[in-house]
Amino acid sequence: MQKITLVPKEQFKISIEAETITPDNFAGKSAQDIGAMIAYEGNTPRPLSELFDITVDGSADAADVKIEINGNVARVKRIGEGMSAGEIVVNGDVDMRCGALMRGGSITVTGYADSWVGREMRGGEITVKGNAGFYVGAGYRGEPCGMTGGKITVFGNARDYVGEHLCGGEIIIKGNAGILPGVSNKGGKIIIEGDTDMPGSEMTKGTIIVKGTVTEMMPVYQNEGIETVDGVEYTKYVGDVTVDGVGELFVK
Amino acid sequence: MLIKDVICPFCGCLCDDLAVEVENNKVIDVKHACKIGAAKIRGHNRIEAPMMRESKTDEFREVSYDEAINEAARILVDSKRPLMYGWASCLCEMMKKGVLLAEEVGGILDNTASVCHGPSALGVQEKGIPTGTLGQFANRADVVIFWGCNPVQAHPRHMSRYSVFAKGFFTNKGRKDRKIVVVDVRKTDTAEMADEYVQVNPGEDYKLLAAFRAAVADKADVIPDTVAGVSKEKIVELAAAMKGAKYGIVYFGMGVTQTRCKYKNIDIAVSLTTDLNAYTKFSIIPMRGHYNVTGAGQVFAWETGYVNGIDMSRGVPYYNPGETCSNDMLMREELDSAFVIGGDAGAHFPAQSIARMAKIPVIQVDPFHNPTTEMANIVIPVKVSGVELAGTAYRMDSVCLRMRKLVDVDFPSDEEVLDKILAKVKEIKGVS
Amino acid sequence: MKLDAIFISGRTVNQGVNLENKSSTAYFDAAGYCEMNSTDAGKISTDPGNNVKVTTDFGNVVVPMRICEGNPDGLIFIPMGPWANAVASPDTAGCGMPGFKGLPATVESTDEKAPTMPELMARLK
Amino acid sequence: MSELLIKNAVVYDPINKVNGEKMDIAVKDGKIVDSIGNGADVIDAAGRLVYPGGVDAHTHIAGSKVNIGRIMRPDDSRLNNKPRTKITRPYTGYTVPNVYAMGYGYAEMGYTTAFEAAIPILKARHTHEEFEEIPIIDKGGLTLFSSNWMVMDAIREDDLDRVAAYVAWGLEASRGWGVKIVNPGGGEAWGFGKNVAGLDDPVPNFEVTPRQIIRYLAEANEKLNLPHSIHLHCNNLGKPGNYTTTLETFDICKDIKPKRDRQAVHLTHIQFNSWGGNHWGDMESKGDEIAKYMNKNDHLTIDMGQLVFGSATTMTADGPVQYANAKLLKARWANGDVELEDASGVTPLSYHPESYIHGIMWAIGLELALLTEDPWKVLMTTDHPNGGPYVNYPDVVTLLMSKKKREEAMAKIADLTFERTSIATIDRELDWYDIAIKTRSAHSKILGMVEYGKGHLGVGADADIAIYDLKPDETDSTIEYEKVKAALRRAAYTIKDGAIVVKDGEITATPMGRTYWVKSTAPSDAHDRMMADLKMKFKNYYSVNFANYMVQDEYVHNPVIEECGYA
Repeated sequence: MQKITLVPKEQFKISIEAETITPDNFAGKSAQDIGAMIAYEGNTPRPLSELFDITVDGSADAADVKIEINGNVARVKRIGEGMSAGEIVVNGDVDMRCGALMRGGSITVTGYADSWVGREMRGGEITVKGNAGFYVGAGYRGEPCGMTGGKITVFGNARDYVGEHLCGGEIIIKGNAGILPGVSNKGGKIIIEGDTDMPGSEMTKGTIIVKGTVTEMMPVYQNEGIETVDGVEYTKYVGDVTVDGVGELFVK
Repeated sequence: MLIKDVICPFCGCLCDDLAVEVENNKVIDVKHACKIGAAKIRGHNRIEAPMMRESKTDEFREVSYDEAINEAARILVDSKRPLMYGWASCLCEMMKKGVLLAEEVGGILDNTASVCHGPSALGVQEKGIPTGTLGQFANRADVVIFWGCNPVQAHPRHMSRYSVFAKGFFTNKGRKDRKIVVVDVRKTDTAEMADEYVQVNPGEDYKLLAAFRAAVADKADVIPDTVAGVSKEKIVELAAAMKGAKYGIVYFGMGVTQTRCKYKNIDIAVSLTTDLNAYTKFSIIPMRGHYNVTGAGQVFAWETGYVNGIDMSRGVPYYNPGETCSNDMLMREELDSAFVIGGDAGAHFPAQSIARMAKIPVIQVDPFHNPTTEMANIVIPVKVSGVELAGTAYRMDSVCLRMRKLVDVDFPSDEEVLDKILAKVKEIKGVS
Repeated sequence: MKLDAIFISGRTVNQGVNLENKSSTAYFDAAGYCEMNSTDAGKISTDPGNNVKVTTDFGNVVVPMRICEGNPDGLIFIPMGPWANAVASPDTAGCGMPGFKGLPATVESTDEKAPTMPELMARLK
Repeated sequence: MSELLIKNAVVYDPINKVNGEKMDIAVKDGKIVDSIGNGADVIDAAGRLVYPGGVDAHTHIAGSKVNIGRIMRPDDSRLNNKPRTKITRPYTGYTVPNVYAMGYGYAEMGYTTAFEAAIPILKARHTHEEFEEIPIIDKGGLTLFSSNWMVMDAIREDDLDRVAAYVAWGLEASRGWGVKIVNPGGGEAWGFGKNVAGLDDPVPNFEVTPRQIIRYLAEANEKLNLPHSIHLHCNNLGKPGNYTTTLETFDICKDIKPKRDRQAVHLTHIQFNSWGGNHWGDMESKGDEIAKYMNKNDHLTIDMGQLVFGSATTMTADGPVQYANAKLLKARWANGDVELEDASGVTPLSYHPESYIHGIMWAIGLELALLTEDPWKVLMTTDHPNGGPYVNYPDVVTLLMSKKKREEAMAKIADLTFERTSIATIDRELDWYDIAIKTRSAHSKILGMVEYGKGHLGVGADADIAIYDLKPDETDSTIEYEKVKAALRRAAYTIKDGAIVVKDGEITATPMGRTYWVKSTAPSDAHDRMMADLKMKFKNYYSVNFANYMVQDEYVHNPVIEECGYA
């Protein structure tokens, strides 16, 4: 087991791009080694030691690394990018692209996760205890697939385009979601426990379950009547018919 | 002296048939232009000399070009997150310089598409864009749809030159050969002259476009009785008219790019257009505003791979609207300086964004006093491109033309100003 | 009496004509007004030329009212420019584009003066 | 003045019949010379492979199609990124690189010249705008005439001289080097969503046939005495069974008498036109049939259009084929109709070895190159970025040089491929001399660039030289293909006009190259007839004025102009 604690030394205003903060990178490294790694404040490279107080306890492989971030990193982007194992716990908010391209391990954010949390996620698990921004588990511009595996749970609300271009994996939004969740879903599962609008546009495959209210439905779904999922009755829709979709949309 | 075949430097139509009478190096008459183009070419009161001030509430003081340029360079070099915005009312030649400067200072390069047709680019990135040149539509289109755009007000000669009244090879009766459909949230002047006006509820274009797709695919049975305020009957009827076109064209504007669903409206409009090509020929094209905002997208794309919202801070370009466009960054108060050129952020960003601009040094390069000037610390006046300077611009359909110079003035060109700032930046950074 | 409305902004010819003439009163005349249909104007008891105050979650602005019968009930239009921006949303909705159209707004008749462009900008400093 | 001596080079210079000779090369003021003084800079090649700078006669490097590819593909632009350095601008993109990566990428592989294969005249200014920003390499472009109303109207009136007059004018208007024909007639038909089905299917509303378009343009090409032949992308590209159209097309130009020492017609990316079968299900290779024809006839040349597995961005003036692709693959689709002139389309796609269709395509390109005996007749291309990006050329070279490499590749490709192609039975392995032909010398010869000093190292040639970190004497290219590929991907030196621009695979200098174009003339009476028609078309049908149409001198940097015309 190796535990690394990062405490920001200042209140960042310009976003810090810190894709270096992953268990894979930190595994087996000393505080000094980690401190020498570079993050970018805008156009200016800065060693992590300038930005964070770093303490390291023990030494281990990535799978047994736990990174705990205490303090405000609402302006630190790309935490956990591409990580394959281990654990990151952020006690507070995080900036965009947290856990992007993640392949394994887990990230827990106790506060708000800004947009693109779990962008193009391949595996592992992300838990956001607060709200999330736009594009939870979505893709990069122009890519046919966003998230392809893993699981994201947001306990609060998420904004628009949850799981855009989802090709696999599972997203659970315990609160409300903005417009167009699961747009262009190609085979993943999204559960929204609160309200949302226009779910499942251009869905070809996959499942979307909305337990709250859908005020605006896309006018391109075939109503297949009532169906029970996990003991709860939903109206089942199949579509999107404009893309010959066989996606299943369950709305309470 | 009458200068013929002048290209109008106002909107994305780039009408190239203007005739401008110039006497003693002054424009005295502008023929064939619309009211807006004529006003632009005739000119307005302009900023006479470079100006600077410490605080934005101070009065400006006149300074030399060297002083303004040196100070601008210093601000850019000292910035960790400089925004370089505008690049639309100017020529491609200077955009190339702008890219170089943004690289050199590690800035964010954004053009006015950010608050105009940036979402159209995102839509294109989802689905592509079946389109063509304006002459193709003039020669062939018999079904013309204006969706969320109002050319009568925004592109006054568009209808006569390209889209409605223009007579073409296969449309030799002009207006009579075409069915004109306008989709908008209000009955605009363009809607007044259409054969069909479809009033869509604000923010519900996306659903209406989806319903059209279903109707075109003969899957109207799933469509509810009304969608977005439009009856199913109307949707089915218009879908049939679209499929029955010999050549259909969709012109769209900020009525779809700025409304709810934003780029997804373009995404689905492109899909509808693509679907229609299974039955006939259909194209779609954005109605671009600034005369060379299309050029900004073209130049940025070939230089960097991306159209706008390009973050150069890491030495390789990174693009992600929502993260890297002007208002994304202003909203987060992330920027530490702004360089505004060939666009007026002050007049076209939400007040809350501009309030954030008030807190950082702002450098403006522009011929005219405008709301950005009110927020600026350094103001550097330049030539009016396309009137006082020749160079390249791209029409809304990406046809590239060479703008003419009509009169000579003593102001430097924006390219010269950029060159000098670049040289000074390199000097301060100690690079050759 | 307040009117609940949807606010949009957009281009006009005169706003275009004065695009490089923004310190002028002509620009104020071209871009500093709010259009609604006469039914809506009646609801807040205002006449063309009188000032109205438009308020959204993002700010407020006072401009003269004009009638445009092409607007459906509950739709108000302010030409793109600083007056429209005063009530526009800076939220870029994840794609870079702020909110210039489709914002819920309230409109009320007012005796307050409409700000000039420099006055509007001065509010932001 | 600059002088450079490359010592101990193992030189392959097929135009001068130099085949692996160990020799020195002297360079003075950017040209190859007989000998130079003692003060010259010296590069000791130490027995390493030395080629003339690479020449690419068919690639898509600049212009509206390429740029819409960039605009619609941020997913591609984020690949192959390299930050700026003191010398280089940032690199972005794999299939649609930015202008800088485009030039650097070619130079890194020892290429010094590339020709853009499709310029619509109306959009030519854009192409030159990009040319101006592509560093290092020399450029030229081929101008589209295949669905042009001016051409078709003159053909319908059987006015060959008027066709020629328009070609001459169009080449000048676009600052182009040669005549490009893409799916003749199909672009116009596509104006209303249709296509032409074959060589004798009349173009709607114009009543001329693809066969006539090819024939008249080929004759006009020779009347004008152009350096390059017509450059033809056949009808029915990308359709199973299209090889019959291709063979028929070959015959059209059989009796055309070239005015210069070159082919009568160059048929491009023939892989995409060598398909048998009736539909996707029974698609098979007819690469062998095409090669058989090539072996019997001398009036034509082709290029491979080799497929490379992985990501590609297809882009062509063949509008209908792109729509078909996009529909089939449910992929993004950009179409670009050009008024009165042509069409175009761009669709990103991916080639997968598990797909037998892609497997067959992969095999056909290789069959064409390996079954055609004369190496001068078949150029190595990938029709960048249609078959795959040009940065994969070294990989394609190793496939041509090594059966073992092919077998390694075949192991990953769908089995059905080998029932439908002959690739598994081909033993031929090309040598360094063949590869020099296929990657530079034949390109130059086919383009008509030999007299401009391209594709060879004879005295007077441009000192465009590639030195690769590979000793031909000590390298078995049939086995050591990884080594070959690595060496070709990053030249030890690329020398452009006598200056070192690449050292150890890294860019060291970024001079701007030249742009080659042809100024040709037709008889004045034909020119007058043509101009009357042209002015009428501008007045009535073009959306730009005549005066604003032609590419101005400001857009052509370091121009080299070939002047030619009716004899």
